[in-house]
Amino acid sequence: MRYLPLTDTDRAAMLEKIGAGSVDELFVDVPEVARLDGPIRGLPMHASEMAVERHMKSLAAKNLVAGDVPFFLGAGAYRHHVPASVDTIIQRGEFLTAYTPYQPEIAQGTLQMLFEFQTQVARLYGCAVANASLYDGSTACWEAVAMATRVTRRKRAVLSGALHPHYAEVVKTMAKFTGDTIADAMPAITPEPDLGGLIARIDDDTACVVVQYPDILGRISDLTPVAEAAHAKGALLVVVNTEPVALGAIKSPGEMGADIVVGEGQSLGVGLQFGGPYLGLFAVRDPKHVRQMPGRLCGETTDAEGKRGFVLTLSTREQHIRREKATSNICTNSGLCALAFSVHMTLLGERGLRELAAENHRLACLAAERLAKVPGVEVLNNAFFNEFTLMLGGKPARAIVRDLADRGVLGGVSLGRLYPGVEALEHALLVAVTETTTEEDIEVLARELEASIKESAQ
Amino acid sequence: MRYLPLTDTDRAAMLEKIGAGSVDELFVDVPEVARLDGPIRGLPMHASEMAVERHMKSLAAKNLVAGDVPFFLGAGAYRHHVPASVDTIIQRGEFLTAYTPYQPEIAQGTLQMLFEFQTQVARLYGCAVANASLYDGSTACWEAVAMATRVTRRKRAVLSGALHPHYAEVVKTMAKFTGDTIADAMPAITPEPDLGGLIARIDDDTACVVVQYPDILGRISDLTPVAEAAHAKGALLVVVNTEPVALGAIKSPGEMGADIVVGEGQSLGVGLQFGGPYLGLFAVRDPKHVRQMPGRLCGETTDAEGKRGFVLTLSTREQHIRREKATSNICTNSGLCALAFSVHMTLLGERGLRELAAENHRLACLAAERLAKVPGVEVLNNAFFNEFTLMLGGKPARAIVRDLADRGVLGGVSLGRLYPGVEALEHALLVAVTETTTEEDIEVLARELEASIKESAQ
Amino acid sequence: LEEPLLFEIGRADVTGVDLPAVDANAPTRLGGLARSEAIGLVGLTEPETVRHYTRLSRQNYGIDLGFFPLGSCTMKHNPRLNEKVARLPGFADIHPLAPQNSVQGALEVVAQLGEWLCKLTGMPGVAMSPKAGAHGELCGILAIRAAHEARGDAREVVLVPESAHGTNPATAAFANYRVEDIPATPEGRVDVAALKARLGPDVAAVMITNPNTCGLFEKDFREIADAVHAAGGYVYCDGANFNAIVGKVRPGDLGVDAMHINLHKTFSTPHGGGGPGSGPVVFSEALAPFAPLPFVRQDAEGTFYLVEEENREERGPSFGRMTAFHGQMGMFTRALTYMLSHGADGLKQVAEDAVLNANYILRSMEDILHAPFAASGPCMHEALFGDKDFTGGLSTLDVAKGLIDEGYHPMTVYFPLVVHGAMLVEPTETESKAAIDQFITAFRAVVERALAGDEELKQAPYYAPRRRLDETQAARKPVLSWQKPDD
Amino acid sequence: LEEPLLFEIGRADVTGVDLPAVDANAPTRLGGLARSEAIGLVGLTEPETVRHYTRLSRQNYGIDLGFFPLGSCTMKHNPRLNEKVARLPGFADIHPLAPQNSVQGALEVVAQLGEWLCKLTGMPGVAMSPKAGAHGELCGILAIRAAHEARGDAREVVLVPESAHGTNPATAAFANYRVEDIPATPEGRVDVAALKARLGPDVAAVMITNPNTCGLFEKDFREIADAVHAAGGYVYCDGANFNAIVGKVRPGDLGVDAMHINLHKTFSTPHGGGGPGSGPVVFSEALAPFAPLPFVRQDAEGTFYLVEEENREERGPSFGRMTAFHGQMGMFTRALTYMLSHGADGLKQVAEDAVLNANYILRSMEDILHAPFAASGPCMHEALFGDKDFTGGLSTLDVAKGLIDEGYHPMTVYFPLVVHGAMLVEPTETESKAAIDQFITAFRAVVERALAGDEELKQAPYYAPRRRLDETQAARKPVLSWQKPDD
Repeated sequence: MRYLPLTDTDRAAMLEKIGAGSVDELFVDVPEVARLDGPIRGLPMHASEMAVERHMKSLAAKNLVAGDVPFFLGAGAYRHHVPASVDTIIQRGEFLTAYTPYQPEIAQGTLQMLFEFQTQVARLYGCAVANASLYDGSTACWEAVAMATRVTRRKRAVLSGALHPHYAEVVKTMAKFTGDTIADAMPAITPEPDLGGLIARIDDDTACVVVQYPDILGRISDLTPVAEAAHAKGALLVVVNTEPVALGAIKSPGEMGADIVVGEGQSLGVGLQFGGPYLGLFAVRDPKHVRQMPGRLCGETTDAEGKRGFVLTLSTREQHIRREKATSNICTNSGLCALAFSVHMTLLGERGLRELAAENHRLACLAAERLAKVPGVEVLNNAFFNEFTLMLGGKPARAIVRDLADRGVLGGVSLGRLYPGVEALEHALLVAVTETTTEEDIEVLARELEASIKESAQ
Repeated sequence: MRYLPLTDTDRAAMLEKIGAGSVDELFVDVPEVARLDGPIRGLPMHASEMAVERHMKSLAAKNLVAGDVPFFLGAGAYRHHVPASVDTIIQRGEFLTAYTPYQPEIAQGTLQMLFEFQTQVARLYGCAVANASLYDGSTACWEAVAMATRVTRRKRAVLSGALHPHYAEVVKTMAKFTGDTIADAMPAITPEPDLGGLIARIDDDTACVVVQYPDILGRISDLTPVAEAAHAKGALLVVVNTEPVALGAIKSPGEMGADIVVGEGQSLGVGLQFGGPYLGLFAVRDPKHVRQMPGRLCGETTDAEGKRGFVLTLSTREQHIRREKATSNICTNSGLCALAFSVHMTLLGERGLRELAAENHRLACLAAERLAKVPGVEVLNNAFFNEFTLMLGGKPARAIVRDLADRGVLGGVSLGRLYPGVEALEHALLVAVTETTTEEDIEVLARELEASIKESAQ
Repeated sequence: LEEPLLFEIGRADVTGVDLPAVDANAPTRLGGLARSEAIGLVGLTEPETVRHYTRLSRQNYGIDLGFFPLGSCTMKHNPRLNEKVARLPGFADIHPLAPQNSVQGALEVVAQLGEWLCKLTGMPGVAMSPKAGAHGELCGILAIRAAHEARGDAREVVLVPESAHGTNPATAAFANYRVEDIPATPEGRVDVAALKARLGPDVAAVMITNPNTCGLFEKDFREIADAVHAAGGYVYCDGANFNAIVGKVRPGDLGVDAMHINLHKTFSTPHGGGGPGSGPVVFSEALAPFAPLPFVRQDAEGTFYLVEEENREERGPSFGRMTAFHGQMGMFTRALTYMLSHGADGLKQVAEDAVLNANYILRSMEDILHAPFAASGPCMHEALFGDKDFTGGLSTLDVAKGLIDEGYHPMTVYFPLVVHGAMLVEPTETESKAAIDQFITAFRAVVERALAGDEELKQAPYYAPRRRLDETQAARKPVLSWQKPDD
Repeated sequence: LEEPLLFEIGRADVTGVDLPAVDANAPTRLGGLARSEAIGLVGLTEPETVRHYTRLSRQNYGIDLGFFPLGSCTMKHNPRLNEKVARLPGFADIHPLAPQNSVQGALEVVAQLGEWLCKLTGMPGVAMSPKAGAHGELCGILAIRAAHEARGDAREVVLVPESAHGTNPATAAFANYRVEDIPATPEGRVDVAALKARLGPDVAAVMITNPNTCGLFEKDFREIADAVHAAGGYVYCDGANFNAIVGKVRPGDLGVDAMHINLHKTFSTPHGGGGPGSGPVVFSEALAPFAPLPFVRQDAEGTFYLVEEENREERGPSFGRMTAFHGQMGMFTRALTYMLSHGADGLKQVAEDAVLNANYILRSMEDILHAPFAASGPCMHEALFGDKDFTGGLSTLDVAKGLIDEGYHPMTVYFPLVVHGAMLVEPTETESKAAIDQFITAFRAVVERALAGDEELKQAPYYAPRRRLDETQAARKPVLSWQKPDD
């Protein structure tokens, strides 16, 4: 067995040292009723690398690879080009096979990287401090709500209707157990988000308002009025971003007054991966909130010789010290994904991120223009970054998406899939465009969408 | 430009330090007639990683990948399963981006690896000393002939007819310029190699006899009589091996009296790669011949504190010291391929190599048995390791191979391709089988071969 | 050479990607929100980037470099085939919301892995979406609360042993349970009598780690489970140490109702400097219906489909959604690859070798190092020691730092809390006898120094990239992001 | 921790692959040649293998770790896209003798790369199969001999400058030419008058490196070429330094007849600790017909095909085959990827930045370090220094080893031979100004010590994995493979 270095000779010598007659004697504490008499039945025996690779390749071959077809899916997970050097770096054994940096003297690589990552995220979000990452955007969103309840000592969160439905669902699931109150809503299919309606829902018991930017329909609008309204009521503004590339083109949430900014970092460095592992980003605008933050924080300090170094810090917030009084039960971040994000962000830099954002937006504008010409199709959004909503003139988007897949086009995410059973939303299609989209891809989508709509009419 | 760190500000500052007004002033020594007025015409401008990757992928997609179809090609390049960890290791920047270890204090990684590699190759070949690799098997074969002429001070080499025709061609090309005499021959299509005929060609002027083992038709036979005959005439026996895996199952050339053993190491760790880079292996049985060896040698020594260390040694044989008196003009080995070979060999070990060889042979026997049942097809060989010759009953093998490719089977190498225009050889097909061949692959080949032969008759 | 911070070497106008320059006059549809301020990021070209991170990496220690006996964290070898498989475009480049007919292979991976987990644990249900071990714990506890509430039996208390991971009480508290400690016996196991005495109609669940964090198998687990069930409670098993018994013992046979499985510990997905993890949860019949959305099912024709309909009434008693999308696919492919590589026989060998190695270390050290539970019999996959015989004011921390100078990553220290100056050593099954012997020699040398009160040990490490770091300073005035010196 | 040798930790019965055990009774067709003796190999499991080589790697220095100013060797950044592309199954997993209709993309790569090389050099012909630079030199010289012989004009002499790489005379000698040196001028260039004087009917060719190994452009190259051609000879240009002029100057415009191109130097395929290389050769009209087999052609329908028929009469005047198969495909894909990434504009910038960086170093050092040709004007891509001002018996070697302690790989030393204690510094274009400034600071510090006769420098390096190694001992009693201590 290729991963097990002990030989039978070794085992015999070790058992002798231990004073046991057999390995099974070491399992003497297992109750007899639970002792198995051999390998677990119903599972195959060990297999060669070649055989396993063949099996896994056959499973992989059953999936339609995004890069092999015109591809327009988004809704919280975006396909961007990841430079080859990102993967080279994260495969360095010293990064890949390191543990959480509890021994900082021999973990400065991970720690310095996290410190740089925190700085990158904080700046991207227009915030003072970011943490060392959480699981993903949706759990980060819940952590933001939970933090807001700690900070304000209130128990009610108001969710924008245009928050990603998975995120809203996670918040509602968690709140059910913590006893918090969640005021949510369905998205209104309008060219502009209904911020007035959202503001009207803020009351004196509100811990926070949660707004997505760009929102689930791809719309963007100035959130400053929401921030002001929230602050006026003593509530915090939580802004959720699922597409960090957008912030290379549009104002940061921090600039607009957000108190907590959270998001999904998958767009940079991480890839689609069928939904995970992804990367939860979490930042606060006001440094005074730092001690209420969830997750790991890396801080600067000095060593015994006065050299600069980094450590995990403020761990008195965390479960391994505070146990049931911790700010969250989290003890894993998304370290390797944070590294991938940080390397990609380093390669981009200020200039590259702005250029990347501009290119995404340019192609999205082209796509919106072209798709609006498809008979029966309208673009809902007034403004957008790289994703917008198409109204399909009464056709069910979910069926159209399946039909497009059969035509070899991954055409977008139907709101029907995201909000099953909600009739008002079933004719809308979310279309995301990135720098990986070609003008030819757009043309193919327009053509096939037109054909699909026509045929579905028959 | 993503690989060029200088900014225009940097460039201006540096020009100022240099005292030049422009970069073009630094090219003042270029004659005016040769100065270009801009980028070279007819070539594209720089492109993004994404665009370049797309272009190269589109080229790659035009090739039929060996792993995607039943595959039976050999003739000097074999498809084996390479463990994933091999590639991980050779991609370590410290190995990948290191130079030839001229500064041994900071190159012990490469040097120790080469010392281990030399030991592995020497043992595999049954020899005393191996070098740190050459370009590939064919050039190693020539270097062996050249070394034999240096050792014996004779100028005639006798090549077995069953030596890989590319290897024979390389030797003849080189000899044309050095003034050596090469006695070559065509392979005789017989179940056993004609060693008697070969022995008869050895005379008192012969520097060496060159025999391939297993030979180009996949045949194996005891070379001891050839060694004895050569030694009796004062000549050296050079044995060429193009499939190192074979030596896990059959006697080593050193055991049979070979003086110089050379070969292609591609089978282990390196992969097919359309023919290169590959890995030339070179070893001598008698340590007294070491100073006549070509290429790099890594040797053990100690450092100023008495610690064991390794250095390139005996470099007085080499071109950078000896210039026109060097044993060869080589100054590059195939270092990274040697690393891949050595890692793969380390993963195999004695036990794994023997098991791998046994599995290759088992499947090859199965294939020979099955293919012999195809009407009109005969297996030529009495003995073989993992490659054998099929006689196609008068059908042209080259056309059959092309036809099989159209049927989605890469069915073997035709002798017609290797010996174009030689009618006596055009009906023979070389079939190689490795551990990557499945029984189903064999069945598909048998079926399609039968169909192809039938149709070619019509 | 010290490696500067990215922000000290990067420049705002430098980039390591080639993209078209921004056309300031291009039409936009940004609704007046175009960014005007600088973001404050800096870039490096590719050569600088590769070098920056390569140099940083060399200040890290990883399993690839040497023995990493971090107890309870299970630092075992990460097979490279797993990395290769996870990167196949058919797994890495597919969207979580792609039409299900286009991702049948991905759904099959989720289903196959779930089936392996169920068979290995002898449990009928599984939830695949939890993002990490602690997230899995939460999943288990939420299912327990949902099950109680479904039968109108809200309970208030969760019992947790003193030796538990901090995540256990944190998780129970999150789900609005009051946490009560269960004491340990002097042998390092749960005090069964005390636990039984505490059971009653207010106890929703007990959370027990088995093998426990003292490295011992809870031999009375079945008895405890029966008592809990009799009292109407559920048994949560922390599966952090499942690697010690995988293939040897099925938790389902011990009466477990829910258990999370850290794929990175038992099935060797890489730790990556702290994550990502993945924490699927297996459930008993009683809890399986409450598993979170989404989950994969197979229809009569063999087509896989996702049940993910959060907004429908027919979703059943599922307690809801814990995360966007379906879980840690990239970890699933690695874990399944690992399982297929080992097979049922190999996984059994994994547990046996892990336990053998730990006992070997225990018996090779107990003559000089306090081993509080050595007399309790064999340990499981980790050996626990304490610092009570050290002199000269030396402590466990000094031994840990001393091991760094010997070229090793230290063991887990000061956990579990039930042993003074705990040192928890977990060798895992992927170390050779030679590597373990070498470690024992070094460990003994450092322990001898601690027993002798060697003052120099207080300043260790001497030969690491950094000497001891001032954690108090870091926490007192936190510096959590880079600022220009003159900012 | 010191890393033991593989043979000290491996075991004959341990393997890191899983294969069926050998069935001693299985039928074989080995003709009685089954191996009976042990081979003498040892194996490691995968965890041990990864660790062994990871640890070994950390005793190496590479460009990824830092500045690597090895003159003439051109250690520039290796883009990772190139590595990724070379591993695409469509390139990595195809057989060299696969039917040509199944490998059209591979043949197109060879053709496209050849076209780039021809356009960049302004030469009409190209041979793609040479395996490395020296192999390319051989290819060029063999074509020259073949061309002379084809017109019945066997010549005997090849002229080579004193400053040439050792491969030049070795290659010419191999092809049975008598090698004669051409002297250099005090300015570090070929002595044109001496060369012209030596030309005559016995001179087959001159081999000139341009830019030359003193880092200078041979400004009279065109004049030399015309004179050689007038005397019936050919001009071989050693292309080792083509990276200094790529995109700026086309050798074809200077009268070159043959030039090899080290893909690893100019087009950044990785050095890999000494290889593999790749050395395509471009040819003038006069030599192109003699190019070796095989080569790629395209037919009227756009189908690519190989001319590889060694055994046919119609192969034309080709001098024959230099290697099995078609050359270094794995390097071709990397080099073509590099070229497409840079484009014509980027390659020009490559040359400009490489030359700018070298001149910056020259002018930053010449005040304290002897720079023999600094007065000759600008250097090209490398700056050459000599040791004549060092005191206390210190030499170039000591400076080199001193730089190791500063964290750098040393420059090339004692080459070219025309300068005493030569130090040849080549920064390449992939270093930032900050990296170069940092190097200059360190270099100046070490040089100051050498000028001051600092005795301690004689023992450097102090901080490397090894102190100075005894090369004499290694050569006197060579130990070239591991033997059991008691063997």
